[in-house]
Amino acid sequence: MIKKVEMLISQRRIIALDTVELTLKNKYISQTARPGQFLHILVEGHSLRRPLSIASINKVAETITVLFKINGPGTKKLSEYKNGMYLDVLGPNGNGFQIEEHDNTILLIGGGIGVPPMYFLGKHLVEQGKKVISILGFQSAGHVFYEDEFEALGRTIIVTNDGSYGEKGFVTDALRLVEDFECYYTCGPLPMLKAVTAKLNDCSGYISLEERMGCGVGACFACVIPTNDHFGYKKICKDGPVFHSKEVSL
Amino acid sequence: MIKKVEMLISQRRIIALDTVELTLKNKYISQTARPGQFLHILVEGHSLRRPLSIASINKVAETITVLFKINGPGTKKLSEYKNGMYLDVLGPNGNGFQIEEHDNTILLIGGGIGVPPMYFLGKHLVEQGKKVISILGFQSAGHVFYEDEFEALGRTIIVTNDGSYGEKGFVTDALRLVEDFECYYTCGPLPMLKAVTAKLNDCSGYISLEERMGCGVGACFACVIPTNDHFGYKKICKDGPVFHSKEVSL
Amino acid sequence: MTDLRIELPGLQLKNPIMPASGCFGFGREYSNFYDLSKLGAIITKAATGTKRYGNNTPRVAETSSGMLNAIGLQNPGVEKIIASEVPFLSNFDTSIIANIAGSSIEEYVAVAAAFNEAPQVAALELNISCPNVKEGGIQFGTDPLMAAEVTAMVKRVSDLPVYVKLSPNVSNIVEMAKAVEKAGADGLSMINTLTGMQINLKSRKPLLANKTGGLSGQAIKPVAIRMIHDVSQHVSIPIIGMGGVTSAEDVLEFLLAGASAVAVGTANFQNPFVCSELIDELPSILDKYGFSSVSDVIGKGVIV
Amino acid sequence: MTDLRIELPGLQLKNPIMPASGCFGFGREYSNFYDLSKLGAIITKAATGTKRYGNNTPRVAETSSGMLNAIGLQNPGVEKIIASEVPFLSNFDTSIIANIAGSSIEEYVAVAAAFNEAPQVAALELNISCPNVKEGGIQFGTDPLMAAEVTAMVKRVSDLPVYVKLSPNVSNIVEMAKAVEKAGADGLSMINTLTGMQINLKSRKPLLANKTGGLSGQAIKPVAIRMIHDVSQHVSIPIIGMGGVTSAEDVLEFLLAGASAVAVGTANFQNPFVCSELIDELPSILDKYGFSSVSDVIGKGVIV
Ligand SMILES: Cc1cc2nc3c(=O)[nH]c(=O)nc-3n(C[C@H](O)[C@H](O)[C@H](O)COP(=O)(O)OP(=O)(O)OC[C@H]3O[C@@H](n4cnc5c(N)ncnc54)[C@H](O)[C@@H]3O)c2cc1C
Ligand SMILES: Cc1cc2nc3c(=O)[nH]c(=O)nc-3n(C[C@H](O)[C@H](O)[C@H](O)COP(=O)(O)OP(=O)(O)OC[C@H]3O[C@@H](n4cnc5c(N)ncnc54)[C@H](O)[C@@H]3O)c2cc1C
Ligand SMILES: Cc1cc2nc3c(=O)[nH]c(=O)nc-3n(C[C@H](O)[C@H](O)[C@H](O)COP(=O)(O)O)c2cc1C
Ligand SMILES: Cc1cc2nc3c(=O)[nH]c(=O)nc-3n(C[C@H](O)[C@H](O)[C@H](O)COP(=O)(O)O)c2cc1C
Ligand code: FES
Ligand code: FES
Repeated sequence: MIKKVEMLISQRRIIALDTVELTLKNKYISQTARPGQFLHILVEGHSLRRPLSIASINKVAETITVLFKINGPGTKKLSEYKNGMYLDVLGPNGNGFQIEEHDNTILLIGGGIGVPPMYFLGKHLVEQGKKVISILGFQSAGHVFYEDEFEALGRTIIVTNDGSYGEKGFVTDALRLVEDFECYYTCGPLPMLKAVTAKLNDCSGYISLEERMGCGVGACFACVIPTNDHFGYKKICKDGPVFHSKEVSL
Repeated sequence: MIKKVEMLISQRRIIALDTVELTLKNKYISQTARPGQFLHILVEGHSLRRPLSIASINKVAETITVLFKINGPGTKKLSEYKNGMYLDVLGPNGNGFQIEEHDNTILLIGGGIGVPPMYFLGKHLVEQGKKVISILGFQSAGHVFYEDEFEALGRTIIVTNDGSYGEKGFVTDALRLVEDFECYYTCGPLPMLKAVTAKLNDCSGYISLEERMGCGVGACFACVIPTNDHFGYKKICKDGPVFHSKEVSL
Repeated sequence: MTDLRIELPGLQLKNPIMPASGCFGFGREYSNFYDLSKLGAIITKAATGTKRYGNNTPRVAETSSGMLNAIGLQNPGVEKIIASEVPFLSNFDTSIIANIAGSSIEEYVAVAAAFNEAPQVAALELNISCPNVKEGGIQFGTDPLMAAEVTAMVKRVSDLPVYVKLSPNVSNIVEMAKAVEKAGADGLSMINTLTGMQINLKSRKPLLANKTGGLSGQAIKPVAIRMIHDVSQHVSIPIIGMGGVTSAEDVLEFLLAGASAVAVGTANFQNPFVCSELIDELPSILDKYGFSSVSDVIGKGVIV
Repeated sequence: MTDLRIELPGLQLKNPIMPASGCFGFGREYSNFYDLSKLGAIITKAATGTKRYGNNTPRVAETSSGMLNAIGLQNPGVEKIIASEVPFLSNFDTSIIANIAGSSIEEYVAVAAAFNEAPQVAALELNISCPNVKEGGIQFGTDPLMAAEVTAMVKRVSDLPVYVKLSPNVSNIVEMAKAVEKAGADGLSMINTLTGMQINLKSRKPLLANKTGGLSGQAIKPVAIRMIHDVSQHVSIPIIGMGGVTSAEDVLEFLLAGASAVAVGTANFQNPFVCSELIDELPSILDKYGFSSVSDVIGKGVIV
C-alpha cells in the first residue's frame, strides 16, 4: 500500500556525470518495496512530484537508494538536497516486475537512467538463485555507473553510444553477445524500449515505462498507455510502470 | 547607491515572541547604510522581496542586523534560514532619517516592529553626542526586545498594550512621562503614527512609513503616499521611508 | 465547537470541503489514504455518454505554482460509472456530485438522465467548460446562449440539483453566470481551468500532445477569487469555489469571496491527504479569524 | 557569434529583450544598476493626457509565482513625460517605445499626437487593456469594435508604428488581434495582466484598495504562451511577447510560440538585473537548442 512518508537523506553521492545517488531512510518502504516500484517525490518549489525508481533497498539498515540524472529544474533542485534533510515521499508506487518461477537465466537491459530499477531487480533475482546477465547502455564513459555492482551479480556488458567505454553503439547492438536467456527485463528511453522489444519479439519480456504524471497513484488519468487489445488502456503509475512486452502498445 | 548583494547569515537569534534577529555580513552595506534605510530581501519561493529596516550596523565586523516579526509566509520562511546561508538582498534602500544639527535631546518612539530602525538611529545619535530618550511599545511582555540595548543609549520607557510589562497602554500614553525634547523620530504601525503625530503636532518630527512594495527602488509606483501639498505624492521606497511629519498625509 | 456544516440545494454537507472533478478519480485510490466519509462531498471525474479514451500523452505539464492538463475526459462512460463506481463511493457517508460532460446537448441530456437511475448521486455538476476536447466543452462554456440552453435541457430531464461549472476563459463571467442561473441552474461551480500552453524547447513543439491544456493550481487562485467575488454579487444561487485551494487559509479566502463550499483539485497530487487535513485545520483557522461557523463566513468579504 | 538582432516595424533592435511597461518606470532607477544602452528597447510607463495620481494603496499584493497590481496609471502626463523623461532615456543607445493610455478615444488620440513631437520615441504601445482604471482601459480591451476604433484613430494621428497591447481577459483573443490588425496596428504586444483579486483574511476585504488588480509574473506564462501561439497563426503583424518571462529559456519559449521580441515585467522586481542577464545568457541558450540567431527561432514552435 502506498504511504506518504518522510525520508531522511542519509547519503548523497555524485556517481557519474550529472547523476546523483540518494540513500534514504524509511522503515516502511524499505520493508515493503519490490523491484520495479517507484517513489513519488515532492521537490520544494515544484507543483508536481517527481517519480524515481527504487534502485535498491537494505532491509537491515532500513534504507532505500534512488539514482537520478539531473534533467530539468526539479531534479536539479533535488540534487541540491543535503544529508540530514527530509524528503516528502509517496511510496512504494506501482506494480513491480513479475518474476516467473520457471525462468533461470535472465537478461537485464538498462539504458541510462533506466539502469537503476534493473539493479534492484538483479539483486533480487540473484538472491532467488537465478543467473543474471546485464547489458547496460550509457551515453559516454563519464555517464557509466554501477558497473561493479552489476558485475557482482553476473556477466555485465557496458555499451556507450560514443564508444568511449565498453562496446560502442546501442544496447541492441550488444544483444548478439548474449544467448540462452529465458526472459528479459528492460527499462530505458522509449526509442530503446521500442528497439529492444522489436528485436526480442520472440522472447518473453517485461518493460518498465515512463510517462509524465499528475497524481502518481492512479486517479488522474495522466499516464495512460493504450493496451494491445482494442481500446483498452493501462495507467503507468498504478498498473505499471512494468508491463509485459506484449501487453501495451509503445 | 542601491546594490544587489549576497549576504551571509552569520547569526540568527529568536529574541522575543515570533521575533527573529539576523546578523548579516556584507562589506558594502555595512559601510554605507544610514539609519532609516532598509534592505529589500528575496525570500525563496516568494515573488516579491520583503523590506526590512536596518536595526544596526557594525562597520568593523562588516555586519548588518535586521529584526523581524513572523507575520506571514515570507517572514515565516525567512525565519527558517540558517547560519551560513546566503540572502539575496537589495540595499541600502530609501532615504534615512534626517538629523538636525541643532537638536540636542531627541525622543525615539518605536512600536513593535517599528523599534528596529529606532535602535540604529539611537546609536547614531548617541555617537554624535546627543541625548536620547526612548519610548518603546510592545503587545505584551513576551514581545519586548532590545530593552537593555536602548537602556545603554539613554532613558527607556517600555509600554505594553496589556500591561504585562512596563507601562500599560499605548506609546502615546507614555508621552506624558517625557518632556524637553527638541525633535522626535517614530516608526510603527499606522494607527500609532497617526496618534503620535496628532499628539505631537506642535513638535518637529520624522516618521518612518510602511507600505506594500513592488520594486522597492522607485520604479513601479506601488508605494506612493500623498503629500500635504495638493496632488503631490512621494514614493515610500525611494523618497522615504522617512518623511517629515508634516510632509505626507497619513 | 466550530460548526462546519453547510446546506446547499440537494446537499447537506458536514463540511465545505470536497475533491474537485478529475483530480480524485472515483475515489478508489484516495480511499487508501483516509476514510472518504470525512469529506463534505466528492465530485467525480467527468462522465460522458459512452466510454472515451481521451487525448494522447503527455497529458500533463508542470508550470510555476500550477500545472497544465489535457486528459480529454477519459472515462468509462456513464453506464459503467453508475454500475461500478457509484456503488463503491456509496460505501462512504458523503455526498456524491457527478460531473457530466458531452460533445452535444443530446449527450449532456443522456448522461444527466442516466444519473436519475443512481439514487446515491446527490447532485450534478454540469461541465460546460472543459477546454481539452475538440467538440462541445468550451463553446458551451463561452457562449451564454449555449450555456443557458444546455443548462435548461439538462434541468428538464434531471431530478437532481444542477451545479453549472463555469469556464474562466471568458470576457464576462457575470454574464455567463446570470445566463445559467436564469436557465435554472441550482448552483455554480467555478472556476475550471484557464487555457494555457507550454512549449518543449527540445522538440520545439507544444509539450502536451493536445497542444493546449488547462491551467490549474495556486497560480490561478487570484483569478478564481476575483470571479467568485464578482459573480456572487450578481446571482442568488450558491457557488462551489475552486482554483488553487491548498491551505485552510485558502478555504477561508474562497468563503469570504462568496463561495459556499470549496473544491480542491491539483493540491491532491502534491498531498493526497490535503482534503482531510483541510477539514481538520478549518475550525482553528475560522476561530483565528473570528468566525464560529462556516455559514457565518460566506460572502463576508464581498463589498456590495 | 549568435545574432540577437531583430527588425520590427519602426524598430531595429540589437536584441529582443526589453522591460515591460510599468515595471521599469522611465528607466531612471534601473540605470543605476546597469547601462540601459544594453537593452533592445525600453517600454515606458503608461502616459495619459494629463497627470494621474492613480489608485489608493495598497496597490500590490503577492500571489503564488506572481503578483497583483492596481497602480491605476499613475503618471505625470504626456507633456511632462516628453519634457523630462524622454530626454533622459535618449541618453541611452536603445529604442524607446512609449506606452499610451486613456479614458476616452480623444485622450488616446491626444497622447498619441503629442508623441509625434518627441523624435526620440520610436514606437507607441497602445494600452487598451489596463484593468485598473474605472473608465476606458478594459472596455477597449475586450470589445473588438472598440479596440479597432481606438487603433484606427490613433493610427490616423500618429507618425509612429503602433503596437496594440492586448488583454488576456477575453473569450477570443484571436478575434481581438484580427480586429486591431485590420484597423492598422503595426504590431501586437501581449499579454497584459489577468484580472485577479486577493482577500485579506484579517480585514475580510479585498487587499488592494482598488479591490481587483492585474495578475502578472510566472503564474501567467502558460496563458501568455497559449495566446501568442494562437494569435501568431492568425495575424501577419509581429508580436512583442510578455507574461512571466524570467529566464533565457522563457525567452526562447516565447520566441518559439511566435513572439518576435520579449518584454520582462514583474521579474525586474525580484532581480533588477534580469534584462541585462537575459541578454547575456540568450546566446548560449539559443546555441544549446540549436539556433544561431533570434530571427531563426521565431515561430518555430508553431504548428500550423
Ligand atoms: C516510473 C518512473 C520511474 C523513473 N525513474 C527514474 C530514475 O530512477 N532515475 C531518473 O533519473 N529518472 C527516472 N524517471 C524520470 C524522472 O522522473 C524525470 O527525469 C524527472 O521527473 C524529470 O524532472 P525534472 O524536473 O528534472 O524535469 P522537467 O522537465 O523540468 O520536469 C517537468 C515535469 O515533467 C515530468 N517529466 C520530465 N521528464 C520525465 C520523464 N522522463 N518521465 C516522467 N516524467 C517526466 C516531471 O516529473 C515534471 O512533472 C522515472 C520516471 C518514471 C515515470
Ligand atoms: C520600509 C519598511 C521597513 C520595514 N521594516 C521592518 C522591520 O524592520 N521588521 C519587520 O518585522 N517588519 C518590517 N517591515 C514590515 C515587513 O516588510 C512585513 O512584515 C513583511 O514584508 C511581511 O511579509 P510576510 O511574508 O510575513 O507577510 P505577507 O502578508 O504574506 O506578505 C505579503 C506581501 O505583503 C507585503 N507586506 C505585508 N505586510 C507588510 C507591511 N507591514 N509593510 C510592507 N509590506 C508588507 C510583503 O512584503 C509581501 O509583498 C517593514 C516594511 C517596510 C515597508
Ligand atoms: C488532471 C485534471 C483533470 C481534470 N478533470 C476535470 C473533469 O473531468 N471535469 C471538470 O469539470 N473539471 C476537471 N478538472 C478541473 C478541476 O476540477 C478544477 O476545476 C481545476 O483544476 C481548478 O482547481 P485546482 O486549481 O484546485 O486544481 C481537472 C483538473 C485537473 C488538474
Ligand atoms: C506594477 C505593474 C505596473 C504595470 N503598468 C503597466 C502600464 O502602465 N501599462 C501597461 O501597458 N502595462 C502595465 N503593466 C503590465 C506589464 O507591462 C506586463 O504586460 C505584465 O505585467 C505581464 O508581464 P510580466 O508577467 O513579465 O510582468 C504593469 C505590470 C505591473 C506588474
Ligand atoms: S499519474 Fe495520475 S493516473 Fe497515473
Ligand atoms: S515599491 Fe516600486 S515605487 Fe516603491
